Amino acid sequence: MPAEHAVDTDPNSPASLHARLERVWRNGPGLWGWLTSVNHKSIALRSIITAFTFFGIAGVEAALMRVQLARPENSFIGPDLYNQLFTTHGSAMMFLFAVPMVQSVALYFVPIMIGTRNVAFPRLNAFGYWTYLIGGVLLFSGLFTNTGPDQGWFSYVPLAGPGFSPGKRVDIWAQMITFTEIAAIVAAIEVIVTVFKQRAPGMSLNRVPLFVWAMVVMSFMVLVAMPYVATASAMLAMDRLIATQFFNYTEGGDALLWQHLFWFFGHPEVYIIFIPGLGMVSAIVATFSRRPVFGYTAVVLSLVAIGFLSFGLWVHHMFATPLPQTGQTFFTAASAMIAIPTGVTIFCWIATIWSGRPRFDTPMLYVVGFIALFTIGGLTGLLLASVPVDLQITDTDFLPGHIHYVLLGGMVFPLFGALHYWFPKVTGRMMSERLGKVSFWLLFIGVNVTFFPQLLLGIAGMPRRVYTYLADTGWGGLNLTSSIGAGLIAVGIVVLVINIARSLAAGAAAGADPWGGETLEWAISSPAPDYNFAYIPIVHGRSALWADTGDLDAVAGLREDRREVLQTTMLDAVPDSRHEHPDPTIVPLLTALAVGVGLIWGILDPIGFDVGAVLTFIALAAWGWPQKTKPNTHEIVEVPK
Amino acid sequence: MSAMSAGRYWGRIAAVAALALGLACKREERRFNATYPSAPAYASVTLDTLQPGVPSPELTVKSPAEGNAYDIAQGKLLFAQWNCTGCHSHGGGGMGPPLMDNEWIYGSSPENIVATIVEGRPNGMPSFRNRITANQLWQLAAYVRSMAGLEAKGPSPGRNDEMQYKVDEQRTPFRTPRASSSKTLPAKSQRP
Amino acid sequence: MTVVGEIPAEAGRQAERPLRPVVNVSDLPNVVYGSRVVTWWGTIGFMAAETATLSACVASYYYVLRNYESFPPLRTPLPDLFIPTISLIVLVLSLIPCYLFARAAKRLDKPATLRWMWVAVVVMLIATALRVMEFRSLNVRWDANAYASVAWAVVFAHFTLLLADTLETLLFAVIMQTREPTRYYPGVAEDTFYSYFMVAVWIPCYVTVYLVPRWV
Amino acid sequence: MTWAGSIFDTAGSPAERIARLAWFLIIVSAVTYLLVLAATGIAMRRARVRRTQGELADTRPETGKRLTRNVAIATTLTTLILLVYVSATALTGKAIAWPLNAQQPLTIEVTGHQWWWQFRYRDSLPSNWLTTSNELHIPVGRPVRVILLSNDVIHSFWIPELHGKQDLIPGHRNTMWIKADRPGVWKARCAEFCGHQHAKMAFDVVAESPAQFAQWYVRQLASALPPTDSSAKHGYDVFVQRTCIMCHSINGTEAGSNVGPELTHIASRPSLAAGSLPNTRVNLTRWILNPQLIKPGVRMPPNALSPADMTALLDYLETLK
Repeated sequence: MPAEHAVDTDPNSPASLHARLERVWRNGPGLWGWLTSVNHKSIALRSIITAFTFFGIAGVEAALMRVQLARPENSFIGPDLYNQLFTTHGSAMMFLFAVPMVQSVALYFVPIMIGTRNVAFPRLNAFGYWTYLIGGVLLFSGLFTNTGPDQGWFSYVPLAGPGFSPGKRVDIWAQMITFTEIAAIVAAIEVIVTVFKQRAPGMSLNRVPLFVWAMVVMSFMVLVAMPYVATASAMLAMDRLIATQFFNYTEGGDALLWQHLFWFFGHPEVYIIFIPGLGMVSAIVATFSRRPVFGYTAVVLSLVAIGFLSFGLWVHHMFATPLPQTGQTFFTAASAMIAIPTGVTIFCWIATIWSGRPRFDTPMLYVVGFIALFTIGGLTGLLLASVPVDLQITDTDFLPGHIHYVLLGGMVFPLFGALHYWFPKVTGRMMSERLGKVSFWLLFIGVNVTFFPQLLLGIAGMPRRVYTYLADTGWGGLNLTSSIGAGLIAVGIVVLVINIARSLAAGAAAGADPWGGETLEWAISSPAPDYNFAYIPIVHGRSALWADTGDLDAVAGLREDRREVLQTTMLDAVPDSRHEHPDPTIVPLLTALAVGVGLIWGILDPIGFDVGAVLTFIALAAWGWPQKTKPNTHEIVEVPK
Repeated sequence: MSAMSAGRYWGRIAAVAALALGLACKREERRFNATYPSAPAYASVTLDTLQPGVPSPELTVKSPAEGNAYDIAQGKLLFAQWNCTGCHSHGGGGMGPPLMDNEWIYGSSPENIVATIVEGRPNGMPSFRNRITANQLWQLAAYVRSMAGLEAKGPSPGRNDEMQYKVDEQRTPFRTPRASSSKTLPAKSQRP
Repeated sequence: MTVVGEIPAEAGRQAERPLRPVVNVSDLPNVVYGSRVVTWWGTIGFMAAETATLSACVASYYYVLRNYESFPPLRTPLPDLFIPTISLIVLVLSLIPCYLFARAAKRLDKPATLRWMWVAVVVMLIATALRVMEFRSLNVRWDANAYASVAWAVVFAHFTLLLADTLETLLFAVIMQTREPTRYYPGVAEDTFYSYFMVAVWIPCYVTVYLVPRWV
Repeated sequence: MTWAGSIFDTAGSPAERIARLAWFLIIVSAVTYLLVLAATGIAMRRARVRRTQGELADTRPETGKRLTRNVAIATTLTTLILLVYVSATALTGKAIAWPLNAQQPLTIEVTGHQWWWQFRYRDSLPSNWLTTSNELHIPVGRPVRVILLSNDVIHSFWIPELHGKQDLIPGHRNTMWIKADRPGVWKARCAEFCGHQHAKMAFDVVAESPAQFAQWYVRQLASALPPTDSSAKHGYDVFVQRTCIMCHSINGTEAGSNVGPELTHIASRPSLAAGSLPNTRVNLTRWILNPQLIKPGVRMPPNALSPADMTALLDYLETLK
């Protein structure tokens, strides 16, 4: 934080302007300030730390499972705890780490990349984080009190239904889904509306950075896909608690109804996790190749194409069910088609590197790691999409191999690259290159040593989700290799955490723009002040900071005694109106707690759901109630013609 | 920056939540290899509070299946698979007496129900001595009590995947057995 | 093509880029209507999410319909038509006061806006009460069979939308009554925009739950 | 490359066609992967030259045109590969479909229970229907139509050597077909997570010549012979008077409950406990005394039997050839 200068007299000197804006935009002091914060960077950073914590816990679960599978007939963990571990590992990684993490990175960087001071709905952003936090704490409280879900992260129905899952384990899973879906939909609306209405003047749609495009496409997919799983998990919870008959085949329901509803969300979900990875790679490749990404329009159209196509291929998760054969071949073709736009994006990045001047620091290493790992994931995906081959290798260990190649390669590697790339902007300190390269190679080798044997195990016929296997099956050797690989990954993560801790304490000062990036976030100091931009910049080209190296044109006139944000038209970002943002308030936390009471008490007794609903409506009334009117507010009204 | 202090507050919230849910441990435990108490000897289980002179001491056996969701669900499965529904028809009664009501001819506490299953009763209840292992007996007794609403609602099972015949145990209204119809001494029978 | 000047070969500059204000926007309006205001876009977002939720319920309804030979299943009576139709009519009628107070809001005419808002609140409360009675006219408990469950799911899903819209209109009415309303006129106009959506999306649900069992 | 037990160690025509398609797709994928890696490698090495000579990024329009051409070629190549891939899939899909001209196929009805398998051989003559559990015999060379039902949760019937897997979904009647082209004994397994003991829910598949199959079938149809020597008689009494009768059935005796697997010819089966224990006397003792030690969570309870009763019961069970 730039030191507080003595208040100098000159009103429009940068230091006094900074002091005035800081007084208006900063969070309140102490715990109350922390609970009532509506600043997008505080909430996003908090959400990133929470998501990394859940990533760590789920990672420990994965390590425990690998130890249990290292030897045949191992008695390290019994079947009941093992089922809880693999279910919470899958659910936590998908719902509590992947989606919230990419959305938090979006909520941190999209506003400063498009040149605005805060997200469109600050209080809604805070509410989203608190709901996500309650959902995560609920799932892991369940696990630590032996009430963790044990039916698999996609919880197929008769097993997850009231008949075959006694107790409250699956209910905790279903309510966790409802919490995380609310948080995801809220964050998606935030990103879409912020990008549509609050871009810097001059940043028309064809000058929006590729990272922001990826986040907008992902948000639209979230808006359409997440309600399906929220409805499906609500139906499952109602089946278990108030005996509705959605999935009871003797009363007209159908087990396949759950599979359709879940996988209609399930497949877009993995693309929701993977498309932000493409966005992060685009940002890193451009900066480290010292040129804008080749084929901007091609990449944007590919992102949109992936977004649409991902909704048309969910049945490839259900090839082994009694669905008609011709329908299944249609989904093979759809699954193959989605490889074309993905291919286009990868070819464009290779072309960028080809004609650029690449410097292979750690972020760029993670991009190359992404290309290497994700392509294996994509191609094994093609194997799974072909119906006959899928009948042999689905539900075997081949599938965890494919999932981890795609998700670790497609999302976690770009995320770690983005961590090294944007860490200076968040904390003002550089991460060490040496430790970065060590952790990269540990992770890269670890991922291959862990998950390639799982692909081979799948072909060898080992089913997935087995807590042990017989000695005479011959799978012991490959499983041991995989467990050793898991150890390597763990060491890699530890080195990464050491790198983060060391850089926080004693990293080299980063300054505003350590990498010479092209987007607006490198124009402001790091860590960025609470108000982001003293004056909203004007953008003249697609590479905002590479257009010229002199001073940036900017827009003055926003009030300095109020939290005011400039809104621009959607297509060409022409300044259109000013909008005052709410002050820090506790109401989002209270609303999240009301929703929490409703959903958690609803598990124990259905009356709890009604009480929660009433509390939530009361909290929403308090949310809508106008804050106290400040002195000398003068409104300029423009009535539609 | 407040991120580190935030971590501490957030950690405290997680700790409180974990403690609050600690009590769910017992209810959700899957005891696969536990040794359940064997069925009480015939003479030791008193069937009614009405006794001449000084009432003999009360035998209380703590049934491990009480309030355990897994055991009650296993009891429900066995109740259907061993054709108890043939006479008791899911608790509504038929040839055998109804089990959902509050009439307990031979007592409603777990050891009484286990004694009824092991000894058999006149008018048709067969004796299952040596036929059913100890833990299955206590699981069956726990399920029979949940049908009558004597078990806590949390661990009681929901509906099952069959044609619907009655309100599932989880939503059966909670009640305590009527003192007159069974030997339940007020002290013991109050606790669910 | 993008104008890419001489890209600095080496990375790194410590100081932040100075910002030179060249345009002044202090005269821009801060109370604007329709798609120029941010909350309008937020409502569109929630409409998309709610449409997806309702489409999931309606899709499940037709999926379950396919499982039965005779629909509605044997011994399950058809839902009544009387109360649901009245509820639908009242719901559509509630759009009239909504339209009127939106027009008044656009003209910054406080008394007219307030008058029509309270009329809209009353009509919507009647519509909510009728909807609660509508659950009984489904003639089947939610846990009877899969048909009953999905019928209840569709009606309940839309009921949450109706309740949310009613309470929002009530809240705006109270705010307009007690506060200096200039900055809330756009919000009031946009509330009507949400009411149009809420009523429009009920029509297919009404057809699905009450008319489809008669036609199939 | 017949890697024992893998999907490439095929013994039936469907599995063989799938293995061939799998090999074809793996090779195509490997080639594509190497091309992509090569392109990345070349891009990295060539571009590094610019750094050493201090040049700047090359954003000249003619480079842009050349790169657009390269990306277009790569995308077309990808589309072509995918076309080849989808057509190969469709062809194989047609090849492994149900052979319409199959002459009087053997029909077997498979019912999945929580953690064991029940097979019902539906002979043309209903009186010859045979119900066994955890062991599947099929005649070599004759197509077998498999009807898949489930009694509780979703399981998945999968014999890697013969065909892909199909799910057993309660409320659905799924069908598939298998055909063994050579005799062999394989271990098949459940492939859809179905609860605590999904890991040890396997069954043995024995493909034998039609003559041997007919012999086996007749032997299995015969009900159990009453025990002759005294120890087996005492074993029979233990079976009928203790906890076994509540769940297991033996044709030809009073034991008729279908809760658990049927044990009429238990001694003739290669393995116990749904394919997870070799069928030896020691394993049978360990299994009966406390199954929870071997398969924790399984529905069979621990049975407290005195050593005398135990040996008698074992003698009796070994007479059930």
